[in-house]
Amino acid sequence: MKKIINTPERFIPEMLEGIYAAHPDDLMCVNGDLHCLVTKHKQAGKVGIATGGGSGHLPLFLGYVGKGMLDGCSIGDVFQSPSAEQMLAVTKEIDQGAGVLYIYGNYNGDIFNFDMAAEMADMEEDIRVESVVAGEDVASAAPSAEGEPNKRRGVAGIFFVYKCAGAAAAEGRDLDQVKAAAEKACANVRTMGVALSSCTVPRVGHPSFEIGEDEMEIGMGIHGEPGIRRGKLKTADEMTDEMLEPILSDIPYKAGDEVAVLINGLGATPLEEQYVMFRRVKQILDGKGISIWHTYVGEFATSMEMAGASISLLRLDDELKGWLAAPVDTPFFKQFQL
Amino acid sequence: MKKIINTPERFIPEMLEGIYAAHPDDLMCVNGDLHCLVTKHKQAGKVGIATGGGSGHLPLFLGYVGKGMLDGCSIGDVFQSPSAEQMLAVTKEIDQGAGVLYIYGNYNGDIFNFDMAAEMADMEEDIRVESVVAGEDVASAAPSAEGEPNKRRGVAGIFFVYKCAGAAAAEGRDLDQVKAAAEKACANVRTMGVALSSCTVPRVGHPSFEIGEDEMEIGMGIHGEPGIRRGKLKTADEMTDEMLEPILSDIPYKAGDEVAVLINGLGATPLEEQYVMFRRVKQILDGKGISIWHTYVGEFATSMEMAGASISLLRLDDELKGWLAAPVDTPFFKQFQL
Amino acid sequence: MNAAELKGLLAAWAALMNEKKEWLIELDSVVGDSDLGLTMSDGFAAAAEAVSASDVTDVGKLAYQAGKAMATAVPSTMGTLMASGLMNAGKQLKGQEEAADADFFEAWYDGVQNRGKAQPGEKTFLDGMLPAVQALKAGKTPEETAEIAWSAFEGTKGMLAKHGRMAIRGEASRELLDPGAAVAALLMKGYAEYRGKQ
Amino acid sequence: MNAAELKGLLAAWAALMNEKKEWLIELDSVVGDSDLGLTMSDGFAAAAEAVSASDVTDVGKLAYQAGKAMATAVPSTMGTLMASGLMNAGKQLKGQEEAADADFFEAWYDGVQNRGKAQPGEKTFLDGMLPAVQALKAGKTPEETAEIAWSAFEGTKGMLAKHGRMAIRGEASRELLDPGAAVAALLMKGYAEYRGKQ
Ligand SMILES: Nc1ncnc2c1ncn2[C@@H]1O[C@H](COP(=O)(O)OP(=O)(O)O)[C@@H](O)[C@H]1O
Ligand SMILES: Nc1ncnc2c1ncn2[C@@H]1O[C@H](COP(=O)(O)OP(=O)(O)O)[C@@H](O)[C@H]1O
Ligand SMILES: [Mg+2]
Ligand SMILES: [Mg+2]
Ligand SMILES: [Mg+2]
Ligand SMILES: [Mg+2]
Repeated sequence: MKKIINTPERFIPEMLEGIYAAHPDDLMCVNGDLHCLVTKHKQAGKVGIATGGGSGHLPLFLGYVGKGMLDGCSIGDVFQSPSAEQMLAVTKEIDQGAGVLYIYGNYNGDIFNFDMAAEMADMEEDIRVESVVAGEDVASAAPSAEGEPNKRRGVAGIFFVYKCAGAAAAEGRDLDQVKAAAEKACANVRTMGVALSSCTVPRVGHPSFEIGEDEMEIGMGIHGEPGIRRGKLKTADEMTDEMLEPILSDIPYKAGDEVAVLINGLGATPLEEQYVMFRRVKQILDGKGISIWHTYVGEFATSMEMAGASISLLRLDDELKGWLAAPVDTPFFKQFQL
Repeated sequence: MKKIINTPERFIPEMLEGIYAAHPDDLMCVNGDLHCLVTKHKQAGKVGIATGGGSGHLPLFLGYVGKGMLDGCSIGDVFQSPSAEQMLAVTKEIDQGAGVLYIYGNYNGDIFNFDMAAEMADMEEDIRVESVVAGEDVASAAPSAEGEPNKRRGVAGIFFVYKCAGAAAAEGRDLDQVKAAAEKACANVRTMGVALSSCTVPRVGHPSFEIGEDEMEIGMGIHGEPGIRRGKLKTADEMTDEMLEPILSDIPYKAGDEVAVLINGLGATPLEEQYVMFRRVKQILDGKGISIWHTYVGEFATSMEMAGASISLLRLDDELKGWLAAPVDTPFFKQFQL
Repeated sequence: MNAAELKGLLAAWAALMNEKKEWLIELDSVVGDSDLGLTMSDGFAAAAEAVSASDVTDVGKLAYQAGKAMATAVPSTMGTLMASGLMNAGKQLKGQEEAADADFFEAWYDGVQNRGKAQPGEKTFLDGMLPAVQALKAGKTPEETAEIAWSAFEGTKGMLAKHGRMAIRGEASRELLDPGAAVAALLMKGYAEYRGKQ
Repeated sequence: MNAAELKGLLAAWAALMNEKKEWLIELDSVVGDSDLGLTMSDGFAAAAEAVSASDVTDVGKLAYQAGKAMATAVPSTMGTLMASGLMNAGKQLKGQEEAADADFFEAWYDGVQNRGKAQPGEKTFLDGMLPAVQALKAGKTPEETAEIAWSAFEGTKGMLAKHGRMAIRGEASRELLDPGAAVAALLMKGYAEYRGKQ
């Protein structure tokens, strides 16, 4: 295990110390607990937005806390949920009287803890909390039937959910409207990934899974959850074709539609390769008459040092475009008004 | 070799196609040559700033072309200089009558080609060109004696040189002043890196160097140039101590000095680990009474999928702070006014 | 069950989870992330510790405190579910100084079911716990109940997993034992041993 | 040397560099990036090709054109240096239809020296080229000059590298032959063979 760490046990606390030390004007922790991170830029009367989840995915989750996006984040150990109490501490700190929206990924541990935190916020603190659970990895399950719970994992596409809800909240919308913005983004985003190598959880000390020198796994999750197909490493174009097809067939697309594209590096895959992949995405979308309104390329949701990438598409309308266009300023992600 | 590419030969052209397709409002190429990249946001009368160098270091070099930083970049094959003719094409395109400053790293091939391009610009196009060569890797050579050429490699610290010169040019300063800004940044920046794994040049197909599963190399360059010491992998704190010491002893520092810190990931090293490293930098600087005015953490100059990181320190005064604080908006790097 | 007995029980569970740590790790490692042994021994230790010095006599309040301590200590799937069970028992029994064992475990079950939204037969903790709760309700002894829970745990082999990491395996999950149901079996084993020693 | 001869020479060099490609790669691979065989064969091919159909009779103009083509084709260290040599020869000989061979190579040398700012003795191309230029100036035959250049190339073993990738090796560079000086030796070999065949 080749990592720049001191000990596996100190990895996350020391990372967090580094983050607070690097961004003292923007971030602070709650009650001295490094795992409860909030923005220093409060906006009076605004709906608070909190997220949370395991570590090992930077800039996800805490990286989106800042102006125009989220207000707070609770932080677990590597790939482990933070506790409900930590979520509650963040909730109390960011509530401005307008209620708090939780946005997080569709994982058992996170759901149970956020639900418990929401109950505590309601019962113990009289803070109204609503929740939106992002799950857009088309490789992880079939689309859920009407009324059935969504079984899909949340991966990089949650960035779009944060972005839209964050913009709606910054505009001064109320909790129901901000929740609706997040749900609208969820309804229109789909993701698929490919992994070329494993990551290693520091406390475990060996790779999370084995994968051959000439293999790739299409559809793998960001903790190494099995995907759709393991096979020989293909060309960038073939991989991209295989990833984009299920995304495009999961919600109805027609010529003339507009999308935002997010190419996300999982950790060890260089930006150069991500742009090679985007080139193919553009070719395919051009061929279908789908136009790209904005493109994001880079690391948005990683798996530490895993090699691989994911593609997310957000189908747009004018309202979503307006939210995407709004400026953001966090220590990890910045965007000027588009 | 596990890469998301089609063929090694098409790697750079396809990457460039992807980049132009992803950022059509910001970037364009000159005369149909993808290797000659310029900003679409011209500022009349401004001194033009051009850079260039081999590919494989994204966001270096082309990623800093945009508002508040550079105007153009010529792009070579992986780790190879672009040609003087390509540099000249960029120079002609970005010149606004106020002359052009070249800023690039201290490598043989780049120097010879930029010098040739500068001669051509002068002789053939009557464009005044000045050059600043960044070389701040303290591991690569001893400091040069008065009047002797600088033998040090240019690595991630060139980011600060671009930033300061870019801000000075955006303020409307003339060519001599912009050059002076770049030189001032060069005089005050120092870098040291550590490599944990090699990268693979696609056309070569095997790792550029061998390094044991439990080894690291302190001081290694961004093309795998040998460093100061190869040894057993140490803890993050020990590594950081070993990297920061030569940086701090290379130019005089005293208590009360202010610096900007840049922690740069070489490609495969997660942000989490970079923050663990920053934590130690902060401890050491605190101990010496040196205060950190601003911190950058992330990938600024990579070696494709190399694992490792570098630390750069820029010693500040009010003028440098003013330039650092200015806003930047490029497709790869954004900063609001600090 | 009074407050003193609940404290004793929690201490007994903490000891048992610690003793069975490696076995739970082993069970969880087949499909999970191998943390169950650690989370259960840490979680019950935290719960027992949190109330050990308490002089609260309200069984409900005590159960709630223990549950909250567990939630804070081990926010994993099973950690949060067990905490939810304890906290719900707390809510249901609040105001009582003496509660029926069957009511306590039923409230625990409900708390887990409510938090996790799983149904019996979906290869979870619930499948080890439900037959035990039903046995207690029907007047079976702690000893008999523990045996029923253990058989129920063994009966998870054959079921199709619908929740958590094991669900990713699909049909292949049938041949595996469910680690969460093993925790239910241990809970009942600890309970029977504690009552037996009294 | 007239324009036709320069074209012939460039074609001869292109053929020779292509023939010695693997040898140059091998030499460069010891410390460098193994590209020298490719850049020299591609570079001289581009230079020869660029002027092959030209009807310019000005030797200077022709050399300059050839140099520019090489610079565009192979912007590596040696590619740019060889291009600089040809372009400087072009500048110095401009206006002449017939130039002395010694002047041509001296201007080449100066162009490289001016671009690379190295000094003789620093284990570069210059160390293979300088003795050859001096030999021609002193009236030696092409044949003799080629032998002198070859010995000079072999003499780079023992020198301490101060430029390029090899310099990183420090003292360890002494035991190696300089690949750039090998190109100088090949230039003179190709020149002697060309003159010999005339
Ligand atoms: N929705 C649910 N309801 C009840 N039990 C569940 C549910 N989901 C998972 N479990 C139980 O949790 C166990 C795994 O717990 P744990 O190891 O803590 O999970 P993880 O490490 O994945 O967070 C499973 O064996 C199963 O019995
Ligand atoms: N400043 C210089 N002047 C003359 N020749 C040089 C200089 N620097 C390097 N060289 C020559 O260049 C050769 C290496 O060329 P090349 O393989 O093209 O370098 P790279 O691949 O590193 O760009 C060296 O063997 C040396 O002879
Ligand atoms: Mg587990
Ligand atoms: Mg777990
Ligand atoms: Mg070479
Ligand atoms: Mg080279």
